[in-house]
Amino acid sequence: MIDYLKEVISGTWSLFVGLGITIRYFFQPVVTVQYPYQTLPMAPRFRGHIELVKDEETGETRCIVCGMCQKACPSHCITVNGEKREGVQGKVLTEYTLDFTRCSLCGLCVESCTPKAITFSKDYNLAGLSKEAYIFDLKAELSSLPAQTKLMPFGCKNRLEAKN
Amino acid sequence: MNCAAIKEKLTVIGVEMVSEAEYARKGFALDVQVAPHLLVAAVSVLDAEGFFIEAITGVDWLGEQAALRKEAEAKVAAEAKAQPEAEAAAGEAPPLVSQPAEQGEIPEDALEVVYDFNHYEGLCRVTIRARLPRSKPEIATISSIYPGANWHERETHDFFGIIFVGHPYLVPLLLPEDADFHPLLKDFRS
Amino acid sequence: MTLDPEIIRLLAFLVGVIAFASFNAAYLVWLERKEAAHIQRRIGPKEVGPFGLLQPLVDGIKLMTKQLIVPAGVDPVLFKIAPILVMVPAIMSFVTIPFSETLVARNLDLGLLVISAFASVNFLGLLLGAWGSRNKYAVISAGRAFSQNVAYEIPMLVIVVTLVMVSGTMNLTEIVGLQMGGFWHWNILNLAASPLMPVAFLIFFVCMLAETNRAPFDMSEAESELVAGAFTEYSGMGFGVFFMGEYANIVIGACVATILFLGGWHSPFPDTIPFFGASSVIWFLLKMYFIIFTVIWIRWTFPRTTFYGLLNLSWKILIPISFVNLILTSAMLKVF
Amino acid sequence: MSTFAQSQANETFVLNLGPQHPATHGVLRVKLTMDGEYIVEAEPVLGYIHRMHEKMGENRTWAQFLPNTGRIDYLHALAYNHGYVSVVERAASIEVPERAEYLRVITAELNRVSSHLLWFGAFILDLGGFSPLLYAFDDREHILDLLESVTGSRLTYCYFRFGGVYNDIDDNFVTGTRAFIKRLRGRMPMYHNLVTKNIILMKRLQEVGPISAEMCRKYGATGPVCRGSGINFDVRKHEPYSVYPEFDFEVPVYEQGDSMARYMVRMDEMEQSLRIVEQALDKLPEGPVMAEKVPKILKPAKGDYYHAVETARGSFGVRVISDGSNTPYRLKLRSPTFSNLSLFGEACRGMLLPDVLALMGSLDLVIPEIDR
Repeated sequence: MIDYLKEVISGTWSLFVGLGITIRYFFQPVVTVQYPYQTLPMAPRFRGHIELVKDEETGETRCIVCGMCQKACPSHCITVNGEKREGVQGKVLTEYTLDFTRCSLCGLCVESCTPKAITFSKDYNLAGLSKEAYIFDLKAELSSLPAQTKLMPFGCKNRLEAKN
Repeated sequence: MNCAAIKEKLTVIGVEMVSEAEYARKGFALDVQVAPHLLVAAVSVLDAEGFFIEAITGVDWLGEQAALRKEAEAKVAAEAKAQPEAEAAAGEAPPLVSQPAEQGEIPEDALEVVYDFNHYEGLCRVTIRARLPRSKPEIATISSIYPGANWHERETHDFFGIIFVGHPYLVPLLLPEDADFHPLLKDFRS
Repeated sequence: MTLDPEIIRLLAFLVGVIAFASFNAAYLVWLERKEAAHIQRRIGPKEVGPFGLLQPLVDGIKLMTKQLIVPAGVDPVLFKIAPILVMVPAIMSFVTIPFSETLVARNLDLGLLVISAFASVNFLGLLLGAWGSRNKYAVISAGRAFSQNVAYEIPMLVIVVTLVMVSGTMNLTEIVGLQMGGFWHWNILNLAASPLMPVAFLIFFVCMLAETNRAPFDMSEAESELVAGAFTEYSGMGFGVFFMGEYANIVIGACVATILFLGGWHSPFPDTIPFFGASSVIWFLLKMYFIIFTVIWIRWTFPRTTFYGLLNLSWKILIPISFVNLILTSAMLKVF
Repeated sequence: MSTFAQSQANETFVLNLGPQHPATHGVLRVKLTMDGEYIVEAEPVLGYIHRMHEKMGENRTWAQFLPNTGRIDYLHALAYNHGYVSVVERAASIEVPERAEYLRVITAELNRVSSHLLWFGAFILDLGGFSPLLYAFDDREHILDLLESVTGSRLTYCYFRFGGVYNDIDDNFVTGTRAFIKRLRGRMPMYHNLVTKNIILMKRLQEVGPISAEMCRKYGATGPVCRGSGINFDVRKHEPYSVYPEFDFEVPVYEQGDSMARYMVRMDEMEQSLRIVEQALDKLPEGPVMAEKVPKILKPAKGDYYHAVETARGSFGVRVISDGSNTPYRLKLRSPTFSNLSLFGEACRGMLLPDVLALMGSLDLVIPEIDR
């Protein structure tokens, strides 16, 4: 009988301890970020959808239309084609579309791009009314992009290299 | 609880081939090839030893026999070509002609069922393989010994069409109820 | 037919009571969402109006404009009566509650009996609604509500009987009158009557929680098990009335607890102190809202009890202690 | 008015728990035949989120299957990355540098803590407590930020590569992780006071959903489910892989085998994972994070390979049969929750509905991992 009473008393005591914890949190400041008014800065390595890099010297893309990213992509989201123009060494990029509805942000395309012509963008609030809104024409968006001088280091060998 | 003890117990009941796979390289300690009718005996040996069932799955070896046959013929052709010089060089060459597989019944491709067992205490993962003819893939169920195998067998039936004789409720588990296709077969065209 | 002032006063009070009940029902929702938010360290509604104060208004309009769906195969009569059966008893019991010396609709001699009678009617509405909507989840939750209500009616009434014995009357105004003076005159600290009085208040509070199906006893509308319990099939204002009924019942429970134990409209300080001592409606509302704050606070802290745990708690702990309290009080009254 | 049918001996009715139900956390449907509120028969019905990862594996190259591993069990994606990457490294016998293995262990253990925190919140939510979920998410948010700063994603990671990891960590990841470890250690007593010692929860979990050691063995249950029934089986200790042997950590094992035991196993495991991360950060060696010569088009040696890893839910094994080409011939994913759930039918016979939810929550189900 005694341990039954002890259990009842320790039980009610545990209830009051629980209440004490929640009331303490009631008076503590709020933790949440009020989204539309405040936004969180994205980490430098955040993987948004991929975008073409504007080379600071030429102001053009570095893409040599080799199609490595197209082959590496598991879900065939990237379509790249270019054309030969006389007087220009190598192919010129004419179309670079990304079907973001199927992209799984795995990074195999960025990793397989030898001239480092594509990188991850930082925007995350992508709202669209139709599926077609998610077929991005990266070549067209290239003009609006700021020239990216320092590329985000990825796949670097060790921490020292990441420093510079 | 070491693998050697298990190995004898399995060979005692006349299992076809028990090989000690090198764990670090392959990931499992014992690789047991079993004739379909001996499967239940082998599994009950493991059950007695306190093994638990990890997974049951299937492998579709379509086109394997054809590849083997082509390989055999290529080897035979290579020997026939190499034989005259060897004879000239070595004088008496051992009769190297390997008789081609007997023409009678061309061995049919196999549907292999792979059972994985592991033990809570000792580090000994046992893989039991049973090869079934593709035309009539049937094998006895072990859900009576391991109730956990019930779902694994239903899933393997879904993907490969292997019929587990004596299974209490062989209804598609992951595929829709009326699914009659088996997606993991190599000749499956969606 | 000449309208004598009594009827006008009564009509005015009825309108005031219904306004009070619906205002409370709406703004308790707001208080609950705000309090739950801050306990969980987030903001809660703040878009509509300052601090989200117009949120209940907007919710009300949303509920009213929603289509009242009466699913097929439903017993139409029961389905429509149920929400009303939950709401009306709650408002009826407001009639006898004395908010202050003069502010009472109808000062009945058996006020306490009226409230206890109506308290057991509201769960009948829940039962009819669940049975009428022919939904398996609703029927399970109705079964639970039924046995839970029976289990918690008994200790509550035993405590009420002990208090009636202590104060000798069932008229709520007189019960409060007895608790004049400072807070040591309140029944909760009235150790002369019975040393177990604070425990009696605790039991009464727990029974009030269980009566109104509030966590941790919300077995009947357990979100994670029975989806929405008795009112799964209701939409629009049907659900709205159920919701208001539940909150009105909480307010009733809080009012009765303040009247019986915390000395109604009397201030905790003796009357000698000029400003604070005067007893007025403010004190009554303060105490009531403090109890409602605690009810919400408990909901957002504890998990739900098991169903048999809930019944064991009542039959094995609450009822024995309340009987002991009853006998103790009668013995103390007899002796002193 | 039909006369009241003479009630047969067992008047049972069938109740569908799911596939769209608040307590199943995904699309699992359980067909319950109930007699009143007692369960007569419970049969989980699967396949509502079946995506056939194994067929996808057969028509993708070895590297292209990496993003799939993060989608099998999105709560502990890094362990699934680890399982797949290790089996391919074993097949192609690629040597992984020391620092890469340390990074893998650090990120996988942080991911385990975030998976346990989400399980803790969702489990108490099933039992009716609302606030602990928000507190657990508050802590979990710190881990997600840490892992986002390294891997780039927050939930479905694709961070491990054959022969190492995608990129290296920087100093504020190390300081951030140490700060997080100190913070979570400070919060654990609060969780225990608020939840574990609460009399209502104790009554809700003790002696509910007993699972015996023999039942675990017969159904092949692994992870916290079998450790809650007294079986000391943790792949990190049983089949040591990666650099786990270099850390000392205990494996919490409880004997009772009820929901409370499984709950306590996971709560103690969070503490053990923090210890591992702390030791790994102290002993983090310098050096490359990627093996030198990993062939772009990977063609592992022919044969059959298996590798098991310890995820938050149990032992996840990947069996790979390669025929020397650049796509796997057969890829079998052994998911732990598939076996843990298979004992559900037998475990919850004769129980009450709320107890069934306590049992289902204590099994820590992630439905996409069951259906694959």
